[in-house]
Order: sequence, then structure tokens, then C-alpha cells
Amino acid sequence: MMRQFPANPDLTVEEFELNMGPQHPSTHGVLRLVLTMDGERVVRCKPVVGYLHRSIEKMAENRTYTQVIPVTDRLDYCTSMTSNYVYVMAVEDLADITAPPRAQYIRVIMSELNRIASHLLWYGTFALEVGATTPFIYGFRDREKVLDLFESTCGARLLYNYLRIGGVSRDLPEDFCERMLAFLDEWEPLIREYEALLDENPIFYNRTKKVGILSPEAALTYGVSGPNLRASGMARDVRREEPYAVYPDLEFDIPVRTEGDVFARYRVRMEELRQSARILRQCAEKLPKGPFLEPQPLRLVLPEGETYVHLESPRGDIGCHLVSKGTDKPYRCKFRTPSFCHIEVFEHLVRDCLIPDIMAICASFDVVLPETDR
Amino acid sequence: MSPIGLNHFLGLGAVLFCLGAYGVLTRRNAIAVLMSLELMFNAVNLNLVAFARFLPNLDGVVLAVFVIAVAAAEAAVGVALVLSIYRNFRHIDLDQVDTMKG
Amino acid sequence: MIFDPNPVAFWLLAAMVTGCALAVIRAHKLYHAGLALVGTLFGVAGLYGLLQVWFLAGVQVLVYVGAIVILLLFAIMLTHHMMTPNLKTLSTQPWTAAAMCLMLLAVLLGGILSSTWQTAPDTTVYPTWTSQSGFQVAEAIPSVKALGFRLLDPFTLPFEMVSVLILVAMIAALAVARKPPTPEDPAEGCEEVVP
Amino acid sequence: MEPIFEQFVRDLTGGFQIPFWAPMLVSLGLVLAFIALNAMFMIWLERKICGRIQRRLGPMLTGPKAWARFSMWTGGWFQTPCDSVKLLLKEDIVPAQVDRFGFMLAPVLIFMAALAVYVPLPISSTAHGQPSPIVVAVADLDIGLLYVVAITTLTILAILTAGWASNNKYSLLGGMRAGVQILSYEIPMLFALMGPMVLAGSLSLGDLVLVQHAGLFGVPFLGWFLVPSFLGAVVYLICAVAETNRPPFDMPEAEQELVAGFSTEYTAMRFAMFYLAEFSNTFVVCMIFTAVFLGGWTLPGFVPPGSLNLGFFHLPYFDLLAGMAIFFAKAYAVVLLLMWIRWTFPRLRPDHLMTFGWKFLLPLSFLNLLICTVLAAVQQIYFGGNPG
Repeated sequence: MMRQFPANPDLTVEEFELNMGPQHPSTHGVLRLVLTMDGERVVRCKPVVGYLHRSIEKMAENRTYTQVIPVTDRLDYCTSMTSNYVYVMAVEDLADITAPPRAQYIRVIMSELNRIASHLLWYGTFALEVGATTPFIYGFRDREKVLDLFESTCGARLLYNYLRIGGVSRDLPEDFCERMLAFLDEWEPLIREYEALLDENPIFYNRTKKVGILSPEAALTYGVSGPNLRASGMARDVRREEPYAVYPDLEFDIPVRTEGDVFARYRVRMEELRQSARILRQCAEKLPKGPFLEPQPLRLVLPEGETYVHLESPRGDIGCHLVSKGTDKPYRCKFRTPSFCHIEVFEHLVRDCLIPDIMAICASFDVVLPETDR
Repeated sequence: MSPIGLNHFLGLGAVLFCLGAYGVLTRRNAIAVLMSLELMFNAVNLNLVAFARFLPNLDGVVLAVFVIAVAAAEAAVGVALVLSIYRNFRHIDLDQVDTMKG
Repeated sequence: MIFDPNPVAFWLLAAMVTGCALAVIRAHKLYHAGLALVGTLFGVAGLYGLLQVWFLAGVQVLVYVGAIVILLLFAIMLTHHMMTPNLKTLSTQPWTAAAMCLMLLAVLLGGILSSTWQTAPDTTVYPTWTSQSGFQVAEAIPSVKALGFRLLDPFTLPFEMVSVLILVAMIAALAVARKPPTPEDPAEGCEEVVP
Repeated sequence: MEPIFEQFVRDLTGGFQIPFWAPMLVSLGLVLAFIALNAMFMIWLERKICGRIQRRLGPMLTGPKAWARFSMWTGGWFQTPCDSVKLLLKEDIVPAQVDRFGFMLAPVLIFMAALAVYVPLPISSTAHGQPSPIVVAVADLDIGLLYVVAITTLTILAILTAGWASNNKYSLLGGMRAGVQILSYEIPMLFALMGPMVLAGSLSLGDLVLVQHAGLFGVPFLGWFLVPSFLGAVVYLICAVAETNRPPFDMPEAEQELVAGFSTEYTAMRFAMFYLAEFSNTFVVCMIFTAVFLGGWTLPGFVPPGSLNLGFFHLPYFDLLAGMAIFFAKAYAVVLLLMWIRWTFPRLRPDHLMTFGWKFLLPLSFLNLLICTVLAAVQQIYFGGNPG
């Protein structure tokens, strides 16, 4: 009689394949992880992306330079401002346009507010992934107030379409700075409250400490950027290394942790919330008067050439590679998005973890799927 | 209906025991054999308790407690063996676990 | 007081026990056999209840259903694909086995019927502790206390031996079911393997 | 239950002899009604507490608008009845690839367990028309605590069966997790309960309460086993949360990990049965905690009169009603504690859960048993024997 001997004698139970996603409560949209499991332990993990592909880059090739801006909103719905910004920056770089100083400040204000909104959203969902429901509501509650500020500025709460080539679409409302400062005064003490809910909780501590450790070398190899890179001990920040807009005039620290685990990523983002508030206060103080937009022709024609610019979005280093053939439409518009790189890391980090660790690790990287697939 | 006496319980115990024995003899799956063994344990226990109550002597119940304890130990070791067999052969068909035959 | 179990309850329980036992030895899906085993065990627990040995009925459910059967079900889940029925249920000679078992049954029943048992109504004075009078007070139903005293008074040594046996069995089970240690094996294995 | 019930009927009708099956039927009906109504109330309360903790209002729209205007605690009263009706009316789906027998059996099994576990739970006592106070329970079993623990194991079986029969990997993982978790936490739980058992010298829940009322070392305020067996109470409460699969121990149905664990494939009425059983079990562990550690329906040094005469109105069975009020007040205090825990903590990881149970709770429960045994011996030697 046939006797089957095991291929791998170390197996205790049968390995099976588990499709986590594309529809799963905690893959935030449509990430699919093909997991090979040994009981609760992950043997292999293969992330599958592309379920949310909308061919944004191709669409950009068929629109005039101004018309592309609303499309970039959809790049990352959590931080539309920075997506707008990186594209506008590329166009301005190629066309050699400089936005007026007031517009520069407004852009920084919007970027930082959006960073706060994005990190708050992340805080809520991350806590939800490790099973705490209450922080979710806390995070979303305060995000609402940021969205109110956006709404009063550009009329939209999610997809702003606010930045323009050469400035921003409209000036800040009269009382914007007062309202922003009032919000910061009210909100900054609440960061302590967020931390109190999670930081000192032994369950949370055990779930996140020494879980999903990403070494600095591996982080660089995979192209990890932003808070995730800084949590692995690399003090890299585009705002500091290749300062754009008015960042050189502003004082802020770059929070760094050396552990590289889930907890470190969480802490770095919490500190970034404080730093963003600090930047915003300085901006409110220094905001100059003057024009907010240097008007450009409706049908803007860019000289032939190409450029690559990048900036620090809440998720990391987002870049735009723009190629112009001297027409009114981009020849090629390629976005380098941080989430795409971060998803690659899962394969490496999730191995030998338990299912709950997958959730904690994936959530800690703050991956946004529309940005990944574009 | 006629009153129920000791013989009724003993008869039921005998039926249960034979069903268990049939299972042990015919089942090929190790876990199924373990289950049939539990049936036989239960038949014995039933007899012990019936004796304890009809020939009034509590010792039968005490013995039944011991049997349950031993059955628990047996099941633990049995399942461990089954898992071990499964790890080595990728199946738990007892008729094919015959490498000791040489 | 003559001890007289309720006949209706007895026959119902007997039918349940026998029916479920048949399912245990014939079910095609092993998991169903496990569920049927639970039915049998509950039936036997009911019979214990009928015999007024409530403590044993409780222990039966707690240990058998709560531990042993769950353990067996775990073993089934770990060693089988989820839904494949166990195809080769019976060995090559089911009829020989059936004949043998029927003969065994005949012998047992013959023995039972031909014997006369010295049955007697339960008049034992089960010792019970009360604060007023120490050991005394008769109880017709073997209470948990009576059983406890019985277990610890003449049967102390076997009682302790059983605890040693369980300890040994536990260690043995761990030793057998453990993964062979590999260098990169984490100190804390996955939890399902520990029976 | 029976003597009181007979007495009650006799009082009411003037000497009517009830058939033997009537008390059983009545108590079955009472328990069923209690499970349904209490679960509805608990779900409403849970949502309100959750809302309070998360700084929102919770359900406010269903129910009388005038009440909702008054405060958040008076709004949304009809939310859970509406939800139940919705669940009842939904299509009952049995997926094609499931094991039909197991799939249909599991909810029935879990509900049976939830129902049967109420039998020995004492909620009050009365001396009305009786020579000595009688414990009000469906049946105050001699093996009460053992019975409760034994019946609880049926829950594991049901969840395992649901997980296996659903033929879904998430369900299977959820079922396995539940099995391992409940099995592991049953052991420290049993040992935690053993402390009070030793102190009272009985397994019967009614006896346990009466012993607590009598007090330890002759001091009634030491009577609640919460005091002498404090460690046991803590261990029991933690294990009880784990046994009922409530967060932070809700690994088996962890939404973010296993979708809905063992109940992923269940819809409509079958899902409602799981849900109902879960809330019922939560309340049961609170009732057991009340009876075993918080002195049940008694307050130290307080014995309610058998009937209350207000002059214009004579209230019989006053001791029964007062006992019930005290008992449910205590039980709901424990419920509130569990809800507070639920909405504050993140979820544990399965291996941490195992380590916590085996390496921390189990030794702690052993220590508790040791302390209780010493205390029981002291009580027995110096204060005239076992109070039980």
C-alpha cells in the first residue's frame, strides 16, 4: 500500500491557505494577503495589490496640467492636500513658477493640518485593529474638527482640489487663524488622552512591543519612508533634507525611535501630531499678507523636459515624476507612493507571526490602498 | 411498565460495552477507536454505579470516579499518540501503521 | 425506602445511549461520531442522575464532554481536511467482528440473567459533617459530602495514585505530541498542540 | 422553587393542588422570558455605556421622542426590540457547502446550554408560609457549582461545532481559538471557585449565600467571600470574561482578525441565538459572581421582614422581593464592570492569553485555594465548625 511520507517533517498540522481580503474588515479597502498558515502561525504571506487600480497616471496623460489636479485628490483620500501638492510642485518646478509667499504658507498649513487629520484617522483604525474600539471614536471625533477647517477653506471635507499651479484656489477665510489656534489649544491636550488610552495598557504594550521589527537596513532596502522609517532609527524627513516651501523658516523636531517595532511606529506618529501643531502655530504667526495665487493661463504649456520632486506626506515620501513634451498635457506623470513600498514589507515582516500580529503590523504601516494602486 | 431493576442497568451496560467493542474492532481510524474505547469505559462505569446503588455500597461510585480520571489520562495520551502518528505518517489509519512489522 | 427509578426515564435514556452509541461506531464523518459520543455521554450522565448519583453525573459531563470529547474533536480537526468524510470506515471483516460482539453480548446477558444479586434497599448511614454534632446524620441519597468522605477515608492511597497517574499522563502527552525541537523553533509554540 | 410556587398558588386560589409538572413548565417559561428580556436590556445598556465611554449618545431615535429629549439614558428604548424583529425577519441562509447537521445543531446547543445553566442560580429566599427560609431557584442543586461548570462546557462544544460545520477557515480558526481558550480558562476558574466551596463546605449556590450571610469568624462583614477569597474573585472574574468570549478576550470572534469567527456564516435567527446566548452567559457569570463572592441576595446584618405592612397596603413576600432587588442590583454592578472593561481594553493575542491563563491565573488560584483552606480550618477549629 502507498505510504505517504511528509514533505516537511516539522509540520504538526496541515498548512492551509487563507485569503485575507480583498474583502476583510481589517484590510482597509481591498488589500489581499494570501497567507499560508500553520494553525495560527503564518508561514508565508503574499500581498496582492491592484484591486483599486483606477489608472490615475494614464488619465493624467489625457488632461491639461490644471485638469490633473482633481485627479490627484483621488490618489490618497486621507491626505488629498499633499497629493495635490506634490503634483503642483512638479508642474511649478518644470514651468519655473514660484508661488507667492502667502500661498507657500497656506500650503504648509494645509499639509500639516492634513497630517493631523491623517494621523488621527490612523490612530483610530490602528487601535481598532488591535481590538480597542474606543480610540477609534476619539480619533474620528477630532478629525472632524480638522475637516471643518478644510470645509471653511475650500468647501470640501475629503477631496479638496485646493492647490493650484502658482498658488491656491482661494484665500483663507478671515478668521481662519483664530479658529485654527482655538482648535489647537483645545486639541493639543487631548493627545495626552489618546496616549493614556493605549500607552500604559499592558495588553497594548504586549501586542505591539517587539512585534514586526523592521531593521534600518531592511527599511532602506524596501524603500520604506516617512514615520515608518523614522521608527526604525533613521532620522530621514524630506522636510528637513530637501526643504521645500517655507519649511526652512520653521522650527520643528523629527521624532525618531530606534526599536522599529509596531509600538515605535505608533509613538513616532503620536509625536508627529505634536510637531505638526508646533509648525501650525508658527505658520499662524508668520503668515504674510499678499496674493495667494499667481494666475496662470488656463491652457498652460510646459517647456520640454522632465523633473522629479518629492515631499513628506503623512505616509512618507511621495514623489512625482513629470515628463513634458512641450504640450499642454503631461507626457508621463508617475507617482511614487509610500504605501506601495510599505505593502512589500509585509511579506518580510509577517512571516512566523500570529494572525493578530498581522493586523497590528499592517495597521502600523498606515497603508492606504488607493495610493498603492493609483 | 415494569419496575426497573439492577438487571436493566447491567443489560444496558452490556449492550454499550459490545457496541464499543465492535467499534474498536472495526474502525480503522485511530480517533474513532479512541471514541469506541470511551463507550466501553462508560459501560463499565454504568455497571459500577448501578451496583453501588442496588447493592448499597458507595465504593462503586468511588471506583467510577477513578475510572473517569483514568479515562481522562488515557484520552490525553491517546490523542497525543494520534497526533504523533499523524505527524509521521500523514494519516491515522491504524491498519497502515505497521512499520514495526519489518 | 426501596430504590425505584422511573421506568419511562430509563427507557428513554437507554434508547438515547444505544442510538448514539450506534452512531458513534457507524458515522461516516468522524466529527458526527464525536457529536454522537456527546449524546451517549449525556445519556449515561442522565442514567447516573436516575440512580441519584448527581455528583458523578456532573463529573461525567465536566470531564467527558468538557475535556475528553473536546480533545478528540480537536484531534479530528487537526488531522482531517475539514469536510472530507472518512471514507474507509470499516475494516475488511466487519461481519466477523459483529458475530464476535454478538457472542460476547450473549455471554454477558446470560451471565447477568443467571446471577441473582443481593440487592437491597439503600439504608446506609452516610456520614455527614455538621457543626453541631460532628460525623452523623443519615442520608438516603449519596451526597457530595458522603462521597468525599468515602473517597478520602478508605481510598486515600488510590486517590493520590490517580493524581500521580494524571500528572504522568500529562507529561507523557506533552512529550509525545511535542514538535521535535528545531533550532529556530520559538520558545512558545502554537497553543493548539498541547492536549 | 417548587415549595414556594405551590405555596403561592395555594395562597392565590385557596388550596388548589398543582400537578407535578407545572413548576417545571413555569420555571422554563420564566427563564426563557428572562433571558430574552434581560438580553435586550443588556444590549441596550451595553450600547449606552459604550456611547458614554466614547462620548456619544448611543441609540436615540427609536422609542418615545419625549423621553429621548430628557437625557441619553432615556432614549432609544425600542432599539433592541426593533433589532430583534429585524433579525427574526431576515432570510435564514444555510450555505451550500456547510455540514447541515452540525450547522443547525450548534445554535440549538449553545442556547440549550445558556438555558440550562440557570437551573441552580438562586436569586432570593423567602420564609413566607414555610418553616425555614427557602432558596428561590429553579432547583437549588446539591452539586450547583459543579453543574454550572459542567453545563458551560457545552458552550465550547457548540462553538467548536459551529466553527467546524461552517466549512470556512475563519470559522474553524475561531472555533479552535474558542475551544482552547475556554478549556484553558476553565481550570483556573474551577480552582478560583474552589476557595468559596471550601469555606462554605458545599457546592450548592444557595448554601454558599447562606454561609456568607452567617459570616466568617462570627463577623458578618467578613462574610462575603470577596474578602477572604479576594484573589479567587479576581481570577474568577477574569476567567468569566474569557469564558463568555467578551472583549478583551474575544479572540474567537475577533472582527479585525477572523471576520466574525465561528459565527461568520450564520444569519438571522441562528445568529440571534448565538448573540442571545452570549449575553445570557455574560449575565450568568455575573449572577454566579454575585452569589459566590458578593453574598447573593443578602446584605450584611440585614434581614428583610417576611411581609411589609404599610398600613393601607399589605405586601406579602416582601423578603423575596427585597432579596431579588438586592441580587439584581449586585449582578448589574458586575455587568457594568464588565462593560467598562470591554470598551476600554484592546484585545489580547492568543498566545499571551494562554501564558496569562496558565502561568499567572492558575498559580494565583492555587494560592487562593490555600488561603481559603487555612481560613476554613481556622474557622472550623476556633469558631465552631463549618458554617455550612
